[in-house]
Amino acid sequence: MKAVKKVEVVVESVAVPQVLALLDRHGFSSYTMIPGVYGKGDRGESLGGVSGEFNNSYMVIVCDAEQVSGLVELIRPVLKRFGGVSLVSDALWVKH
Amino acid sequence: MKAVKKVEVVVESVAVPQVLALLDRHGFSSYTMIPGVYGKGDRGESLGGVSGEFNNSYMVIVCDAEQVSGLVELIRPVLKRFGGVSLVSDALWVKH
Amino acid sequence: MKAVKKVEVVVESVAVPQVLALLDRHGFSSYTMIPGVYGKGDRGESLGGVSGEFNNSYMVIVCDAEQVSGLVELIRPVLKRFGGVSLVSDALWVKH
Amino acid sequence: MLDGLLIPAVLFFALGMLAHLVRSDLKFPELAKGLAIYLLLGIGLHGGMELAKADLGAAIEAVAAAFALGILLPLIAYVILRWVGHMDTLNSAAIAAHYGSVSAGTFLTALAFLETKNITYETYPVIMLAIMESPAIIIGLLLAKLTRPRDGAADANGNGQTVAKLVHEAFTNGSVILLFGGIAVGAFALPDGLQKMMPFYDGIFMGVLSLFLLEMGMEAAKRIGEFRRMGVFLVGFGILMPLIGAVFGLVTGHHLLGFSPGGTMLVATLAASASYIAVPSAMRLAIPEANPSFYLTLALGVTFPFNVVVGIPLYWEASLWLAR
Amino acid sequence: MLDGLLIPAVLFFALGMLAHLVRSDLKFPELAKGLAIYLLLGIGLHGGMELAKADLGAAIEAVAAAFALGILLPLIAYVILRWVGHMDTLNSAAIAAHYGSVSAGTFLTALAFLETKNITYETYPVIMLAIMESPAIIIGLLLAKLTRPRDGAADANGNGQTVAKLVHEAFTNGSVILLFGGIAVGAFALPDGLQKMMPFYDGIFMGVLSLFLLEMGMEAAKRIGEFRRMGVFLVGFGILMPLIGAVFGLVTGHHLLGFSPGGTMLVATLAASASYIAVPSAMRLAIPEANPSFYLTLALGVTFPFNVVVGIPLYWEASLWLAR
Amino acid sequence: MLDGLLIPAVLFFALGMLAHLVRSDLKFPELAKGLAIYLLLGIGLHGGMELAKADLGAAIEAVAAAFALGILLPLIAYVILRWVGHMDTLNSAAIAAHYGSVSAGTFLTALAFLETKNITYETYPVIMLAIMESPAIIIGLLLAKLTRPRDGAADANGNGQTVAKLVHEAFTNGSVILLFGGIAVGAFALPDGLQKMMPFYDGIFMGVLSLFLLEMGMEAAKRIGEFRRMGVFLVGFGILMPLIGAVFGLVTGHHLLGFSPGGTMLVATLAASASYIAVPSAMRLAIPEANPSFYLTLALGVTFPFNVVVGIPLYWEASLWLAR
Ligand SMILES: Nc1ncnc2c1ncn2[C@@H]1O[C@H](COP(=O)(O)O)[C@@H](O)[C@H]1O
Ligand SMILES: Nc1ncnc2c1ncn2[C@@H]1O[C@H](COP(=O)(O)O)[C@@H](O)[C@H]1O
Ligand SMILES: Nc1ncnc2c1ncn2[C@@H]1O[C@H](COP(=O)(O)O)[C@@H](O)[C@H]1O
Ligand code: NA
Ligand code: NA
Ligand code: NA
Repeated sequence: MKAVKKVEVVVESVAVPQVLALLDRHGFSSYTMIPGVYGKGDRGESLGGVSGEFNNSYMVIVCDAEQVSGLVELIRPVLKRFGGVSLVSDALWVKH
Repeated sequence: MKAVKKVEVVVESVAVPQVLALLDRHGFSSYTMIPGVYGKGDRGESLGGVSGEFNNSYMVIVCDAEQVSGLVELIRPVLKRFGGVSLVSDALWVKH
Repeated sequence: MKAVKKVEVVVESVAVPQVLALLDRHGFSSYTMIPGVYGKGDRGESLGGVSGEFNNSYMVIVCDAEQVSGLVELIRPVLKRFGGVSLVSDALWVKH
Repeated sequence: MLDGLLIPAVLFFALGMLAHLVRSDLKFPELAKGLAIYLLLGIGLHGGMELAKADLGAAIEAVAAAFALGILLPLIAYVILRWVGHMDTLNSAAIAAHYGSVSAGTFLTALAFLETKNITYETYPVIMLAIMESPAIIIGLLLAKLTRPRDGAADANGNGQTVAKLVHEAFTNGSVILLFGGIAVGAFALPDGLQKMMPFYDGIFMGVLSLFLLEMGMEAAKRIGEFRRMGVFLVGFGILMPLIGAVFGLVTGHHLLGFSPGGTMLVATLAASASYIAVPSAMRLAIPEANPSFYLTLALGVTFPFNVVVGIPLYWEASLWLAR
Repeated sequence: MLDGLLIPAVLFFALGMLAHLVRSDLKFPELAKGLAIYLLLGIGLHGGMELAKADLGAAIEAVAAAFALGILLPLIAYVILRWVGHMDTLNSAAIAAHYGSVSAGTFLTALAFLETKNITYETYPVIMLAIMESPAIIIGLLLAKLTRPRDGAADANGNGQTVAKLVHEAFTNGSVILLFGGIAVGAFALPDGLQKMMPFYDGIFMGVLSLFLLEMGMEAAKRIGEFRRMGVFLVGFGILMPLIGAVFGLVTGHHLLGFSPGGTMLVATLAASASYIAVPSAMRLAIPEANPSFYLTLALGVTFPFNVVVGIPLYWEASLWLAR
Repeated sequence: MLDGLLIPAVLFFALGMLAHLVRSDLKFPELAKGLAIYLLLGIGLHGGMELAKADLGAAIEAVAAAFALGILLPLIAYVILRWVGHMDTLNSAAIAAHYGSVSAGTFLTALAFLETKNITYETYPVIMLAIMESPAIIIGLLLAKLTRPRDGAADANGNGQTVAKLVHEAFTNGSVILLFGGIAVGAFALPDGLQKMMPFYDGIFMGVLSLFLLEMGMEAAKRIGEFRRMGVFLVGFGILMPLIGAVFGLVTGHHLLGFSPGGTMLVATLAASASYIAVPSAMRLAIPEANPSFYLTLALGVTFPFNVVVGIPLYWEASLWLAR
């Protein structure tokens, strides 16, 4: 098992394509994404909306320790624009 | 980045409004919630039910280290009543 | 609160019944599972498929520190066959 | 009698059970939720349109009868569970609530039975269906309240549900809103507008029901594995209790309300059926100590299939016999 | 006038609001998405089939009028928000875009109104509906672009949406594709094939609409709690702006396009309605600084219910009055 | 010939492809699942009702022919992939299984083609559709089993799927259950009950199909980006293999089964089509080493659009030519 960083991002679903394109451009092409997530934060509750456009998505990106600060700098302006939350934590990657 | 605590709670969806109201009353008004989660634990498997009422939800609440014990004390009786799981772990919060 | 290990597994949904059966046979009968998860990794993007068969599921298994290596050895061959990601991290379990 | 099994609705239910029993990967829970919403609205609308033409006095009688059944049946169920089955008070209360309430799926299967055989029926049972969703929840709640050891911790933490909250929920759960809402729209909306909507709510109704019953068959079969854990008494209760309910329903329909055999059979089916949508959620919140696999397995795995396959044709024969 | 409230479509909307207000657990967002797709395609198809028989010159006039309304109305809304309400530029631009665009749900409710009363209408408004989805998005975007302080950070990081991207999105969002796609298929497909599909897209249309409006009622009611935070000016704007739009629509429909009262009322409804599906997503991406609870609450919580309950019957009376 | 493109079903498919190609945000996977379930049941029911009136001998012949095609076609596909394309054994086996099985969506498009042109056809192809879902899965599995290097690790860990398990799955996957279930209900249920359900399963069938094909168009277009990675041989295979299948189907339908041109064209379509629902999941589990983007892209991105747009009208012309 290898030490890695797990970066979690909760952001509005409407911004996800933009975030993914941004990550991809900077070499972070692997991710996991849970759609249809609800939440409440500084800017109020995600109400869902008639066609679900105002809910959140929960993204997980696993990367090496040295990549994490670059990744965080990519995500920060997105959070500034759209709100949301991002966490960084430690984990061990099961090699296969 | 700021050190925070991440509290995860898996609980039956039927109990979620109650949990959210409880948290809100005690000043924890931010959360993220993933609905439609399945699972198995001491009290058997979540079967879904005809109108999905017997599935679980996965809640994440990020808070400061000093708030965590208060939060845990709120959640404990809910887990006692309805079953479920709660985990506390460390993370870094990406400021924006 | 008790120190535990949190094992996260992202794997194709089509393989989930097999993984659950495998875990169950080896005494890991508790789990939480989030269906309908999307992602991208070494083997490309999960496209969903007409009847959703090619999406991923996100599994979380909480266990004791001494169980974790056994669990990881069970999961490793599944990841080898189907691809996917597995992480191990530390957490505190809220007793109830 | 075997004829009753060749009703398409029943065959779809059987197909669903089969699909689960051969461990097919077939499943469509999301779709089933949508179908249930449609069916409840449709039955309400249909009932409301008929009621607009109906007799107020007779309607009030039906409402009163529904209330009486909704209060009486859970009490009977509770007595049987406690004193015959020696079950603990909280599980008894939770299960009893299910049997006092009703199952729209069972009611609709009975309707499909009558439609297939071109038998006429009164429309008052639709209001009774709407009425009977709620009272049993409150009875179950009161039974639990009265017998539960004072739970200091829960109250202190504010986790305890107040009675007011649960009474509120009993009358505002989705099924009740859809049924009463449908009845109100059907009764008050402009007839020309309703006519334009009827190809949706009427024309394709029986077909949508068949798809819903397919899913119900799968859900019912899922619970069969739990039978062993429940024991003989509980499984027996799941078959006996609908028969007891049916007797009360037959008497109510035929003697008290003076319905035709079709209408009488519908009342018997209401009384015999057990809720598996609204009541389980309510009981899970109100009586979390009770074991949900008991009441879900009973309502969905025992009583629902029993009513669909054996009960409905039986209640029909009994209604005919009464009418002779 | 009260008659207008007894349209089943309106009653279903009211039922949805009620369900939310009594805090029922009823909800079906997934289903509602499917219903919206069906409705947009169905209205498009229906329009396309009629257009195949229609007059090209008249169609082109309608298209031009739709473009003009789609450009003019958001400008008027912007001026009111900025100079009467003293709202900041970005929120003004975002809200204005919603009022220049249209709401298919409102349009369909107007259609249900006409159908219930057996009133005939022109089919050109269906094309206008499809056309008017897009221009206001672009106007809103330009207003924001022109007034926004240069945002260096966003541009540097490549997060800023380019105008080209948003224009593209304005013309390829789901509603536009479904409406224009439906129109094209309806206009060009072999009539025999279309006929085979019509029991689905025509027969059950009004019924499906009723179910959609039930959900819309719940969504609208969800936003009522936000009224306090929005203040009197904005809530007033949500009622005044549709009235202004309706006046422009009435003039366009009656005087410029020479429509019958039915068609005129449909144009008025288009002009009076505010988008709550396509435009909110587009504005959230293009103007993230604007507060979504403002525009969602206005479009969904104020203007939509106002149009459904008060506006449509009013626009109908006005159309009749014009035609005298 | 161009006429064949103006079938509404085909236009909806094209609209779906267009929606993806202009990168619209339109999507409705959840809805599509429900539509597929409805369509499979509906086609089964319809077939079952016709079969109840049909000739047993002819039905048995059709079943035998379906089995033969289901076994023969994947073997042919495997030979081409291995010896013409020099593809590895496991990918060859997985792809071959898809071409031996069938696509209900393609079959229904062919049905829509015949319905639009008011051409009559035999109903036996519906049973053939149900039969042909399964055998190819087993052939694919056996091909993989025979050619796979012994995988000690997998077996030791109990991860290896046993043949018995996969044969079971081949016969119990959702599509098979729905098709056979529909046929059984259609054949055995009381006609009066079936009649009440038909507005749902028959009346709105073609319309629901059009919505399903819209989604299929989007799914097909998603895969076009993969063409580059697959190479010319595989894309060519996705066009050639349906033509080979169609020849076998035409011979079977016309010469062996003596069908009318309508029925012959349906058999050709079955043989020409490739599964994209049941077989991909089965192959993913049974042959995880094979690349899913190969078989999904081929079945969904190449062969399905080819059959819908070019194949079906072509097979129809060929059937007509044979019947001269
Ligand atoms: N403290 C928190 N804990 C968990 N999730 C949060 C927290 N704060 C914000 N979120 C999530 O981030 C989303 C946007 O937050 P905000 O930008 O603060 O409105 C919310 O809808 C939540 O899903
Ligand atoms: N060890 C575990 N690991 C992951 N999830 C668990 C675990 N135990 C319980 N859960 C989750 O908590 C829910 C309720 O658990 P229980 O109260 O133990 O029946 C289950 O359905 C699971 O989703
Ligand atoms: N670095 C990563 N971070 C997050 N999720 C990942 C990562 N790599 C792979 N995944 C997930 O695992 C799935 C299968 O990965 P792979 O086997 O690498 O194609 C992907 O679809 C993702 O959901
Ligand atoms: Na009952
Ligand atoms: Na407007
Ligand atoms: Na084939």
